[in-house]
Amino acid sequence: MKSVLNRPIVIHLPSSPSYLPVMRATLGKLCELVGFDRETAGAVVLSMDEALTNIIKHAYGGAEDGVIDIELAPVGEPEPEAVKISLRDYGPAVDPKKIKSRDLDDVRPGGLGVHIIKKCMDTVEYAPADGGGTLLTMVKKLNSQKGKDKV
Amino acid sequence: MKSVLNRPIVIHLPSSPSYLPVMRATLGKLCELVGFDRETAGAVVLSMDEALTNIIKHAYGGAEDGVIDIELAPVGEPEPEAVKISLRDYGPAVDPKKIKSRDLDDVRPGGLGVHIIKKCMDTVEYAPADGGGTLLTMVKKLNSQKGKDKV
Amino acid sequence: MNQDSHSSPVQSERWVGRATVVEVAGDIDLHRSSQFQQSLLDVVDRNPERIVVDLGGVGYMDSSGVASLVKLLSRTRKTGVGLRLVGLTRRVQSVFEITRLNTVFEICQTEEEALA
Amino acid sequence: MNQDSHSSPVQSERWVGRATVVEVAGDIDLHRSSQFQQSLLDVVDRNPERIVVDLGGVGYMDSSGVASLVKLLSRTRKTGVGLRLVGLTRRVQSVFEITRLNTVFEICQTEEEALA
Ligand SMILES: Nc1ncnc2c1ncn2[C@@H]1O[C@H](COP(=O)(O)OP(=O)(O)O)[C@@H](O)[C@H]1O
Ligand SMILES: Nc1ncnc2c1ncn2[C@@H]1O[C@H](COP(=O)(O)OP(=O)(O)O)[C@@H](O)[C@H]1O
Repeated sequence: MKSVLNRPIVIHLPSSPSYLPVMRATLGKLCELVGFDRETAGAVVLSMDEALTNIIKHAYGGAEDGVIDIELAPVGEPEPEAVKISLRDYGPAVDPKKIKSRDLDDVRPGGLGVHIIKKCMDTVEYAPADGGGTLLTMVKKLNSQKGKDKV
Repeated sequence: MKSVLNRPIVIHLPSSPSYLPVMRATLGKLCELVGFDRETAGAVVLSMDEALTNIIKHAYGGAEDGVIDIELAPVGEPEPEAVKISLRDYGPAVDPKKIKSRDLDDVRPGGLGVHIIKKCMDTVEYAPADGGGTLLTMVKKLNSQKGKDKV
Repeated sequence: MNQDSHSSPVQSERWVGRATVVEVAGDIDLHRSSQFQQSLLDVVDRNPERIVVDLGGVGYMDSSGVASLVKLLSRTRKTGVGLRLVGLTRRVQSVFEITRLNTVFEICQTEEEALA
Repeated sequence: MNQDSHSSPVQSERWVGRATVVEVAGDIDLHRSSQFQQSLLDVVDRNPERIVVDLGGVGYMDSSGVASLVKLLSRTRKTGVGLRLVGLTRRVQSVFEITRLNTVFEICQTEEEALA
């Protein structure tokens, strides 16, 4: 059956750290199908993991009974050229400007997640979500893989 | 962070064969976390794959623009004792009695999916879904793994 | 691009005398089974005396992959060609057991045995 | 039950003279990092001269796992204990590179080198 990878998978995930390995497996396989090499797929998976971790810690304060809405979307026609990851929480509104990475030279535990996300993904955008909470949208393009020219 | 695996993951999946490897990866990892051994996890993953294949072929007639609602639920407190998989399609209503496996002795291509599902899972139930389509619910218990006593 | 999803399930075909060894790789599911079946039937058209399907590279196969092999089996029976399967991974072996097709196909442990 | 999710990230601890080699296994993420950190700090309490953390069994680590190691680093600096990391898989190595902590930690290629 000839079929294409051009529609999003939508997931409602419990805000519990227990489910992180499951989401990593899901996105890792999708990245493989989209055509990312192992290393880039790993960086995309790490970025989603960091973003989910931040939602669990900061948006839900560790409460495990929240829900995270996830959209994993291969983007491009007829063949996918990128993957777009959207994460939406229902936590207290937060000023997107407050979500930023710290100075890396100050070696201390924590404060690395946002840095990792911005370093690994091509575009990263935090915005207040309709009806409360925060919507994070991040995109990784196939042609931004190492060893290929940046567009 | 101490956390438990006792809430469902809800997924809306495009009815396209392209996404089958992604769902296998998702459920495979969840089964591992729930505590299934490799062989049993493989049988549970195969069952979901067969059921999704049937939905794509029979409920949607190969159309890839349908949606399959999937719920993957670890079941049991405080530790999961089973995994429950619910698959809901929006295809034409079908009489659950018509969904059955054929005689295996008649060797011909096809007609093996329902047999595999019933053989691998502990309970399998097809029912008309509220608002149209079919709801398939299947459960696999940890203690029905080979090498452990049946309850 | 990775072999599981994009390339043909049949990776190579190698003649050993009048037998041909067909090497299959990647997951075989609904997404790839029709291409799998077509490649297998193409092999029959090349008139080998025997076909050895090496499934060593197949980590996952569902009933649509099995159906392609059953289709090949009935074609080979019709045309008098021998058919043997070899290199079944544990997961693939178990699909054959669940569907009781392990008694219908000639399944060998090694290529030598399959070619003997 | 599998090691990735249920058992302690620290699999074993082995003394080599006055140094101790700590073997870590499984994915280290938010689910397991606090247990990971606690186990690491417990090692410091046993007063080794040097701690060698063998990450060979860690296929995946995110910033919460890295944070546990940074916490260990500041504790060992305070108490004058040596700390070396060894056996970093490619994925773990790349997390250290992205966070530039590869220049902060002493990362060795082999256990011999880490114990030298
Ligand atoms: N989803 C979120 N909701 C609210 N605040 C967030 C979110 N993600 C990140 N932040 C803020 O951005 C800061 C930096 O995040 P990060 O770099 O991951 O470090 P850490 O989580 O270790 O503090 C956090 O301390 C937090 O204040
Ligand atoms: N989701 C479904 N919706 C409608 N009919 C179905 C569904 N799943 C299975 N069936 C029916 O049950 C029959 C047996 O399915 P199966 O054993 O998987 O064999 P196959 O799909 O190869 O025919 C199918 O031929 C079909 O008529």
